[in-house]
Amino acid sequence: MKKILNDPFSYVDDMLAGLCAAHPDMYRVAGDGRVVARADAPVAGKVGIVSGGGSGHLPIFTGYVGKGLLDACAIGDVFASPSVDQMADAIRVANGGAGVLRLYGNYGGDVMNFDMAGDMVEMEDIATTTVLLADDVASAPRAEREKRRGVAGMVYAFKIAGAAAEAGKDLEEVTRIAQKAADSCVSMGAALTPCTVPQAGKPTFTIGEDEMEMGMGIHGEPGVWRGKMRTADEIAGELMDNLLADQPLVAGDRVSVLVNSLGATPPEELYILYRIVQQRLDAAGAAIVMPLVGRYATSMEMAGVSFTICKLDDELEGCLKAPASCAFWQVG
Amino acid sequence: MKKILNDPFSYVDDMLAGLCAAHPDMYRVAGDGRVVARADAPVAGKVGIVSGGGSGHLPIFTGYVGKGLLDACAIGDVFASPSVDQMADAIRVANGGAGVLRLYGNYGGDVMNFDMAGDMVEMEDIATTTVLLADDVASAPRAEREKRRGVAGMVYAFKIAGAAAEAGKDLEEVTRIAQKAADSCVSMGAALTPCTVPQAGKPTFTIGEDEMEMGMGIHGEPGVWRGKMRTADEIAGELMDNLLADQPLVAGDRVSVLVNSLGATPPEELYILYRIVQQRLDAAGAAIVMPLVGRYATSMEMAGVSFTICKLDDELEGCLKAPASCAFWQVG
Amino acid sequence: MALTTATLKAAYRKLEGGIGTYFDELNSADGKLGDGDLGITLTRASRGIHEVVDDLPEDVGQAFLKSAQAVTKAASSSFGTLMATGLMACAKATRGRTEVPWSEVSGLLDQVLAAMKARGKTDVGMKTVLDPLAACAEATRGLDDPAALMAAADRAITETMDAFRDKPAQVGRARIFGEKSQGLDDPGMLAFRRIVDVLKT
Amino acid sequence: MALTTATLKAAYRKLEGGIGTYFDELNSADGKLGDGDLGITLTRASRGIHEVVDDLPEDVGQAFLKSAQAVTKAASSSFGTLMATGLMACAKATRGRTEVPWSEVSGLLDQVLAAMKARGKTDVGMKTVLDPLAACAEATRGLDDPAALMAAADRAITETMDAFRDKPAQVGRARIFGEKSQGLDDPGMLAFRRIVDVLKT
Ligand SMILES: Nc1ncnc2c1ncn2[C@@H]1O[C@H](COP(=O)(O)OP(=O)(O)O)[C@@H](O)[C@H]1O
Ligand SMILES: Nc1ncnc2c1ncn2[C@@H]1O[C@H](COP(=O)(O)OP(=O)(O)O)[C@@H](O)[C@H]1O
Ligand SMILES: [Mg+2]
Ligand SMILES: [Mg+2]
Ligand SMILES: [Mg+2]
Ligand SMILES: [Mg+2]
Repeated sequence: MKKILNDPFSYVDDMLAGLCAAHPDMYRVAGDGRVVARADAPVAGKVGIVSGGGSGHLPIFTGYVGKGLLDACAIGDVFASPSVDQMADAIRVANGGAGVLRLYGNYGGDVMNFDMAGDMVEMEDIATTTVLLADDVASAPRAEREKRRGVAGMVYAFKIAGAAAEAGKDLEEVTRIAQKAADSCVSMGAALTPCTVPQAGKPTFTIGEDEMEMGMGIHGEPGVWRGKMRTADEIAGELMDNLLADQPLVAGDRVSVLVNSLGATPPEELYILYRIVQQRLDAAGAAIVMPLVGRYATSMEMAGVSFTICKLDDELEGCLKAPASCAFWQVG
Repeated sequence: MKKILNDPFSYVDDMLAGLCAAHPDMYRVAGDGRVVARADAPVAGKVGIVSGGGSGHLPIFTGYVGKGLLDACAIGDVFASPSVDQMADAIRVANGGAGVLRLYGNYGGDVMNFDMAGDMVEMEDIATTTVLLADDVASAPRAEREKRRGVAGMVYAFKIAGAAAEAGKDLEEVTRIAQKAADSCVSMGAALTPCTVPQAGKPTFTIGEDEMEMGMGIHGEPGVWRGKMRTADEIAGELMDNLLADQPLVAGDRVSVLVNSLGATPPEELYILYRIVQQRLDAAGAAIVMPLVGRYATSMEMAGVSFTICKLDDELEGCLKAPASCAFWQVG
Repeated sequence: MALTTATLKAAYRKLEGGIGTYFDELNSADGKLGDGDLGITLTRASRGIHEVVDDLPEDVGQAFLKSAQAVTKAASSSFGTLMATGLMACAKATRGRTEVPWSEVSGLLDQVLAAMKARGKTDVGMKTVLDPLAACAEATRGLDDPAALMAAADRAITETMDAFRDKPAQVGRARIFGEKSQGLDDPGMLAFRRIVDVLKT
Repeated sequence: MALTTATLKAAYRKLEGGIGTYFDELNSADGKLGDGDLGITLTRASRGIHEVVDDLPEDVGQAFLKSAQAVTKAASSSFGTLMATGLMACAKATRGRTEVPWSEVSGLLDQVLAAMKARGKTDVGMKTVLDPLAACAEATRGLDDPAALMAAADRAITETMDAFRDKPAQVGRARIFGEKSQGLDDPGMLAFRRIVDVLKT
């Protein structure tokens, strides 16, 4: 796979420069250049929400900085954690005086760094809380749920927590709702091709021309099985089997569902998969609310797909449908 | 490159089934199944706008059916023209009694078929007009402009003409504005990898691991040169050179610009390119209005990029900024 | 002797049986200068006609009309649309008759050519299927024996293709290949050649 | 004799000169069970320290603090953050002193271990860098000669790695490889091994 870039070591900085140049009304750079904040951050009196993680997943994480979403985001190199200082800067710029929720994916390095960053800003009297996304059902059994990786469920958590903060709720409430959103999401993916981390210069893994890997993580972490390519309906069926076994649904349940491309897989193929998603949810008697089909959480040019089911109650559904806008997504 | 599908021959029908299932409030299938119309089409008294062409370019063409955009679209197999009957059906379902504009890309087969479809519906007293997009500067010199291929400039033409129709203008006015929008767009692209047409089962062309092709068309039509991969800044510079030579800008001009991925190229890399686009337009003294960066006109999982510059006057700018919404794009 | 619906049916069936031989050749000729679907187009067109061939009415005009409609539905690539356009022109010229004298073939080809020119917004001399067609219209002028007609058409096609081979393409997808198209047959001419090859056996 | 900022400077310079040898080995060990960046992490950490090494103050605690901050900035992967955490623990324990007796090394390692456990929210026995570290703290207890300290640490690491090699990983990215991790050294342990290998030369 070929990449359009200048120097692999300036990939992320060049990207951020372009992002802020294209959308100055949305984004601005803060801290040492590796923090992106809402153009109007901090919003006085509003609970701030920050996220952070490696680059290469646009729109996640950086892209979701915006009204009704994140206030700031710390950005590492491609697939690498940002530094403690960058995370602390993100927290500072997000702080409108009502405290800051750290909302991000469960990856060891990110967790240690965000904890350390929290220790740092505590000395500056910024109250912080943490909610981790651990939605990838392929990465640990439900009994060890807290060990799961965080993947595309973040999209729902950002949206829902962002709406709660925008509505003026306090840090404790925003944190409670964010945790409920995180707990309501289950995800699983399948990868068809690797991607290339610019600084590494070669694909993150190799896989046969006729092979796929079920359950693979968004950085190429191992999945459940690797084998021959299956048909779209088989892939969709297996992903839905796993998700519904992990988080059973009953008639009358309301869910949103995200059919997400990891990058290269075109929307045409997401819609082919969506048919089965809808059939299975219909069969379970669940109603689909605001389905999302597209590229929401990616691994650069990796081909593959992930499904996320977010089970809703009235509170979550209200937050999901509330207005929000960033350069990559607009609701309402 | 691997594709997620069932039967290559059902690729387009499966895709349309999923598209309409996911967005029943936006899209509905009409005619023999290969026409997608606004859920509320026809809109009585409004000029209808139809487009059509091969599949595999989402969001183009089908995706841009929506309020303030297209009323209906005829969809062929991947990279193949729809049939005359399908085009005639699209015109019929778009007709709210005020006539229908056919707005599509300049490809021989599509032109002959849309002309024939126009002859058919003429017998049914539906007035039609035609505006062709011919914005790809790499496909013919400016002196033979009418021979150029239509590429991503369609996005601007759909948006602007759609706003004019939504505003209640008559067929003649909508056609005039659409033609002005089409004439204001210049585009050029570069491809890094081919894509695979499902029914063909193999890539549309081959290209070396370290090669790119400048000026290639969105179906793999030949470009200006093929050679070693260049840096992002070199690629952006060459595309801008060509576009600005073809349609010079002077200080005070207002333009919108679309930095478009052909599919696999991630937004990270589009933003890297955007820096140079902005620098060059700044240097020309032109003001950038509503820049678009993303996947607007694609060739499935092809890696590559295209730039489109749309030169605005007050009328075009007003139409560009008017509200519009479809599953892939929301303005206002 | 005259052209009837039975003649048409026989020709369509022959085409359906024989055109598959050239499937790959036509796809790859088109692949060099276009999108590589010309074999597919002819196969789809003949499959489309297959659906209606048994029910073609005695009225030759109506029979042409039905086949034109079948081709329109089945094959929407440029060549398919041009074929349908040509069949439609024949339909107009033969409407209401059950027999069309062979001597009218040359005149029919004139009508076909005129309709295709209008549809394709182009003229002869641009290295397209129109050129061998125009040559056939000329070469068959005054002839009224099917064998003689076929022989004259066959010769005319060969001569036209030889004459155009080294010129650059000026219309359709092949145009953008410019000089690369010199030395290569126009795919549409080759398709016409292969149709006649099948019919003359 | 005692540990001073000069000792620290010498150690950092040795590390910077020698760790490159193991760049590929550490990346690929981490690549088998994680994201393949552990060689990069150590290189970045030592480059980060390089920026400050000349200016490290006499106060050993301040010197540790400055190096901890440098590592935090330069290497934000798990191992880098754990290193920075350990250096920070040393900083706290030696604050305000220009000499730290060698006999305190074992106690320092206890502090480092405690800080890392808290930061990593994990314990010894899970097949991580914590295990050889805990073993070193034990093995160096009561020793006050640098050479003896080094020899004891060296042995302790070897024994710990042998003891854990065939167990499955339970923490970090390696956990998800489960049984595949049996028979493979934990990358973090190997990194610790290589740091000591460089320092002991
Ligand atoms: N405008 C035109 N006028 C006359 N002939 C044309 C025209 N466009 C295409 N052709 C003929 O059709 C052939 C290509 O047919 P086809 O492969 O169906 O086209 P495409 O796939 O580009 O739609 C050309 O080789 C040429 O002979
Ligand atoms: N929570 C933890 N507690 C203790 N040690 C850990 C922890 N997480 C990772 N490690 C150690 O760090 C090593 C991996 O370091 P590194 O490659 O920097 O991690 P990553 O790239 O996954 O952030 C592991 O082999 C392990 O020894
Ligand atoms: Mg063709
Ligand atoms: Mg074609
Ligand atoms: Mg690692
Ligand atoms: Mg790492």
